Amino acid sequence: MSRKLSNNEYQKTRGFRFRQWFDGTKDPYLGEVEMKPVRDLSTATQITSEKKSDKKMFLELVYDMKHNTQVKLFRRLYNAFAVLFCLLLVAMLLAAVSNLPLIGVADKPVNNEVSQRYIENGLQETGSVNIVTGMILDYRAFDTLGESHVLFAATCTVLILLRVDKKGRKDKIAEQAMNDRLKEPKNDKVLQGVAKILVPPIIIFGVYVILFGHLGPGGGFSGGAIIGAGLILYLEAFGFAKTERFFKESTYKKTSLGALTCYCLCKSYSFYTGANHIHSIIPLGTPGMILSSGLILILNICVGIVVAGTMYTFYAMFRKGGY
Amino acid sequence: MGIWILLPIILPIVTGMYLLISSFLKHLKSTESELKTADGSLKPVVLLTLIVSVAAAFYASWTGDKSITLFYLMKDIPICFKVDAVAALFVTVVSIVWLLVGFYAFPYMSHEGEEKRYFGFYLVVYGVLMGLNFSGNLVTLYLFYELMTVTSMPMVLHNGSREAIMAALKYLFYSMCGAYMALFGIFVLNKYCDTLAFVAGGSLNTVLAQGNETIILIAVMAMLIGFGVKAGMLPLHAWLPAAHPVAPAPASAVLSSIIVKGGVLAIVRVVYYVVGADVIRGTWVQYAWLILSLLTVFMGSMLAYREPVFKKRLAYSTVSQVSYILFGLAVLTPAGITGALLHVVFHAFIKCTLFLTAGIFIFQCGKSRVDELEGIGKCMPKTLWCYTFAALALIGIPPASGFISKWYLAQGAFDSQIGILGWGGIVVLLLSALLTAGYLLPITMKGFFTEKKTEELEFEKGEPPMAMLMPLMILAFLAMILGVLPSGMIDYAAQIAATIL
Amino acid sequence: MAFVQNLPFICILLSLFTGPLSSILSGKMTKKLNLVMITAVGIMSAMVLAFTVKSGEAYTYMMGHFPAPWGNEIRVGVLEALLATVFSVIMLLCIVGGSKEREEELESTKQNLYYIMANLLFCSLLALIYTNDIFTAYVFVEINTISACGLIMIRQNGRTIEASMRYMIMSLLGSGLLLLGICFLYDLTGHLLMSNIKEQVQILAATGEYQIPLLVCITLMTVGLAIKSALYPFHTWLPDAYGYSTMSSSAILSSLVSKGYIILLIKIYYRVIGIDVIRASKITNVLFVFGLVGMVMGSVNAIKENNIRRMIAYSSVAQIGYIYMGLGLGSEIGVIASVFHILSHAASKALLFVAASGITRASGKNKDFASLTGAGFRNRLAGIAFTIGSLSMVGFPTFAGFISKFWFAQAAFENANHTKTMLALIVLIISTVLNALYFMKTVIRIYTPAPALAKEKNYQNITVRGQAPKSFAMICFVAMNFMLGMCSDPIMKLIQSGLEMFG
Amino acid sequence: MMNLTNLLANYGEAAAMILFGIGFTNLLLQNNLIKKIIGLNIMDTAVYLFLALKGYIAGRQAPIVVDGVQSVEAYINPIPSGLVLTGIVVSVSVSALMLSLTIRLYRRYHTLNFDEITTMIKKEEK
Repeated sequence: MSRKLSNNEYQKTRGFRFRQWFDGTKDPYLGEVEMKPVRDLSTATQITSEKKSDKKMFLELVYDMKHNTQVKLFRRLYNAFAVLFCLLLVAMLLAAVSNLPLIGVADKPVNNEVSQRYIENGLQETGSVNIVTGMILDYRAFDTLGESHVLFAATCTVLILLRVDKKGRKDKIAEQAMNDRLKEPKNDKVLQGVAKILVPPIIIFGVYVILFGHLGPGGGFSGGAIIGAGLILYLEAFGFAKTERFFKESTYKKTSLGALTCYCLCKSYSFYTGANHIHSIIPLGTPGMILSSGLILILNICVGIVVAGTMYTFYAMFRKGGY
Repeated sequence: MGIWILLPIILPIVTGMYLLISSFLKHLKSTESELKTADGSLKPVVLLTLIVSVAAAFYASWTGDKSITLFYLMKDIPICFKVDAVAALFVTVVSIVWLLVGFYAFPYMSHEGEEKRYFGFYLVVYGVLMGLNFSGNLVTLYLFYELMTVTSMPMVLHNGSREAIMAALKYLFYSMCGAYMALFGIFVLNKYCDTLAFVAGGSLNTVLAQGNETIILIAVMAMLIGFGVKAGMLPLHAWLPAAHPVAPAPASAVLSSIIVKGGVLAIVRVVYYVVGADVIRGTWVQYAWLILSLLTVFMGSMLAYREPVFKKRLAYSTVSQVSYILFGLAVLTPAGITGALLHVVFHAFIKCTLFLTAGIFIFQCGKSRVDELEGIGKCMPKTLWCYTFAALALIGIPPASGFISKWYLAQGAFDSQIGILGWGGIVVLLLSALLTAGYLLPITMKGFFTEKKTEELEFEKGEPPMAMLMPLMILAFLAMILGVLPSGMIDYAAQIAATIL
Repeated sequence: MAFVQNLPFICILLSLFTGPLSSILSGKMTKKLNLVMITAVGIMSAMVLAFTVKSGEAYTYMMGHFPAPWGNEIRVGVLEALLATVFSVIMLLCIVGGSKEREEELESTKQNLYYIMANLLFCSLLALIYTNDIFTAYVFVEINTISACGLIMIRQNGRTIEASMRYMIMSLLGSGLLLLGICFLYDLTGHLLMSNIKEQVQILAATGEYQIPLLVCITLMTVGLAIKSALYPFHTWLPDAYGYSTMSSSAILSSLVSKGYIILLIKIYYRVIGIDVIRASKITNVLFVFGLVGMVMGSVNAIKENNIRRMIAYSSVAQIGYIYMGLGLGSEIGVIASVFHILSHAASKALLFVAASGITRASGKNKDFASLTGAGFRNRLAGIAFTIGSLSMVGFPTFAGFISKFWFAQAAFENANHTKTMLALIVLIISTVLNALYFMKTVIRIYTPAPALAKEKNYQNITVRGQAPKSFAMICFVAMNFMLGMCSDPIMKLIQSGLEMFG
Repeated sequence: MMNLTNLLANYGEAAAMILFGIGFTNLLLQNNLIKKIIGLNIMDTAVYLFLALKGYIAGRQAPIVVDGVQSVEAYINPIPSGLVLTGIVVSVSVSALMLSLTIRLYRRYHTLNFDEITTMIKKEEK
């Protein structure tokens, strides 16, 4: 060890990372460098040869059924087993279905006192005209709470996987992102024109769907999806530079945090009061008005924000690993 | 009162742990020179601990029966210790041998190095053995049995050479296999016995056992084979000849004279104190056990006869001799048990002597093969005389001690109702005695009466230091004298046999 | 209604809420937040445990203003509280123990994402333990899956991403089956709340209606959860996932996540379908057989393994086999043994993972046995901890493993069917011997002194203080193992009473 | 065992089950990751179809209260619709996760074939 630093200290430094990136060493055990490093043109030939060797290896190990008998055997067995399993499964399911209560008839176990109460007293108890909304946001709100956190968790995993950290390693995707930026905006007149016309109504429609979630078909999820679609269309037309004026990662984080927090607080209030048989002070309002049905409106808005942000985030991440 | 039992168990373990930790700390600044240097404080500490705990052990075992319960491991399964006749016998033997070998080991280990670690484990194993011998129920016994395996293993792999590690692994794996077969048996007996505590004559619940005889017999057989691993019984004996030669001589001495007896003790406890002899009398289990032990006796002697490496030869002879004991236990008659218990004592002293002699040969002139020992008697006659006495005792030539025990074994085989196996057994015993003579005496012969002139022999050193010779002489003397006036021991053993049958 | 009864719900909401909150904080802050949260949850769960033990009966807690069949509810008994307490302790220790690895292996900008995942995972575990509504259970199973996947792949290299792909595929198969089974059950009974479903199922079983669909949906749910908890033939994702993800993730996954599914399965058996119907349906025999196969094959694979982390992973395949074997015995005591084994395995396996990482750190982060030689001297505490963990795994008396083996044996005896008894005992012994083989091999290896190797590769010695968090975690885990092994009686009593009030 | 008249009456559910089988098989047998994900989505869709059919009652309205009619006879069962909503969200998140995993694997190994990826990883080991 000729250097001053000890090995561990040296491994923490930037220089070490840089060197690893530079000579493209990657060790599956340590896994410091994940992406393939950028290669300059001189190494292109070597890359192609590598590719060739890979292809050859695949030919030997994956596809060459004639010589590689054990792969063949394994594949055969696996496929046979899988097909058998699936056929068995389908047969089992069909057998089950053939003994299930019939479709469309009213008298079967599903239509019991539960749905009856939802339908008959839903309006009075939740104040929501749309019974389904009332059910998922008031009767069975715990599920929906979990559900919105499923979305959040998924977004976080996507962030983990695809987000390129500017101050972190600057490697191939970062490069791609750069090029992506240079290309934008692809001044596509038609697209931009259409977007100019369509995006505002789309977003407004989304807002409408969210706000009227408790009065008619719709609700947070659908409305949020619509708004997300609008954002994505805008992004496609005008590029990231413009979008980033009003939507960054921090925006997403703050909005979704706010929404989820609000959601959690409202729900914990109603859970707590409900469980302890304290009368909730939230007025239900007159059914049919927009400002009615207690917390449902707020919850819808929260869900809408989360979903819209999530949709846009997914797209942006897939597109170039950043906002 | 019962607190006295704990002293010989706790004290050595604590001291040993202290030694281990200190050697461990030494290892961290691991420059070879530091590792080599021995420090003076070691010897007094070890000897003091040994003497104190041996004294305590004697006191605990010879001042009446007592018992102590530490805590409850599970509902109605305590960890408890108890003193009874068998425990007292084993404790005495173990303590004597351990003390003497401890004296012997100091000069020996000084050239093996790593004394601190060795003596640390030496003390720990002593404590564990005390726990094993004093243990009051089957689970306690199992616990200390496992501990014995784990703690005695480092003595085998003392010089961390490759074959040592391999041998230690073999030892560990065999013992663990055996222990788990025994564990299976414990599970079964826990179901069908009133209690797992040791009751003379067994505590099998006849009502529960009704109709489940097969599984109980299977369990007993599993335990016999499982504990038989330590005793080197046939199917799983192979660890013995592997482990003994690689261990340093003092270690292999205690291994083959004491540790193997741990298996014997466990079998005695299971058969006579938990299940009861009558359960297996006349069943296939007894016959299988007899046949296995006889086969082991014969095969061990044969292998020893053919073995050129001295320590390995002794290891094989341990295999065969311990199976004498198992045979004596298997015939399930008072005389047989008496003989077995006597042989436990005698074999401990004798085999210890033999191994220590082998150690001296290695220590003084680095000779480990039999054919290299020609004329050794010329330069170290005292050692060879001790060896010869021990050998005669092992062969069973009157008045040496081995004769007594074998006599009782034979008598036990006579008056048991095992038909042909009894006679066959006696024949095998005699045959194996001849073989024993065949593989032990030639060393004496060649050692004393050689055609070579003294100046032709290339043995650089003469007699070993007194610290090594003294224990050797004492042990050899014990081996002889116990044969000359054995009446006290015979009565004691017969008394035990009477109580447990 | 006593205030203590609110605590489970508060635990769930707290852990759920800290997830989003962590997204805007920095890595350090999130770590602190996470630790505080888990500690708080642990304390609260302990209080709940004390309360339930005192009151001696389970209680249900309305989530909202609407009573049982209409609104959601959670149900709290002794067993739930016990599991929540133990899980939070283990989670805390795992997170503490692996902090150094995380700082090194994770990108600094993604630290806080790790804790988001951990919080959501913890929340989903709590919800799975407490919930009394089967569809809620499904939703939180999904959260559990996604966040576990996140924990696996947050350390990013080819192996982990491939492993998490496998993991996702397997667990999606599983959750698809589970969801379908839930739908069938809903169709048959018209309820989503566990207790009501049980009433309906009892009626169906009495009248003999819908037998085939009932059987099918039992099968679907069992197979689904078995797939998700890596029962033997479905374990392919496991070694890579545990072997290459960052240490604390491996520890959490192996000791908690798969257990969460098993607990859900037990819950379904006792509270949704009713154990007698399950016994009648003979599904337990299938579990029994697969459990036995897993017990043996997992150990065999572990013996063949040359990477210590993967070896431990394979051994947890074997241990999951044990648990399913206990369930498969179908007797009350078998389930008790399984639950106890869930606890003991959680303790000892997490200990093993922490200790293994300590050992590998002392060997230049190499995980192959050759370079682990003598690591026990280079990192003393880790060596001792690993030894103790192995002994506990091997079933050495006075440690947790021995007790659970003992109870498995007892359960096997309770079983009426003699072939089952013998099979269980024999396979128990065989797999124990195999365990002993590979664990003892490792222990001997790490205690074979090799100063030369250490000098040549200049491996540093690691002192106890040099790895303070890890040492703390290891000591606590050792204490836990010892406690579980020494005074198992009260815990057994708790589990027993918990199962009584579980159904 | 197999009650055919019932099966024909429940044709929708039967179709759902067959779809489920198809999706399951895809997820199990396809080597191409994208196809695996498609299989996953087919599987989920089958479950939603099944659920939706559960709620359906012939000749009734969607469960949105129109001019104050609140009798059970008027509307279909709202619960399955809610469950479907939840399920859809879950499947959206899961497929997003799977897709991003796929992207990463593709960036690293330049292939979508799972076997090839595994062999590549094996090569990296050496």
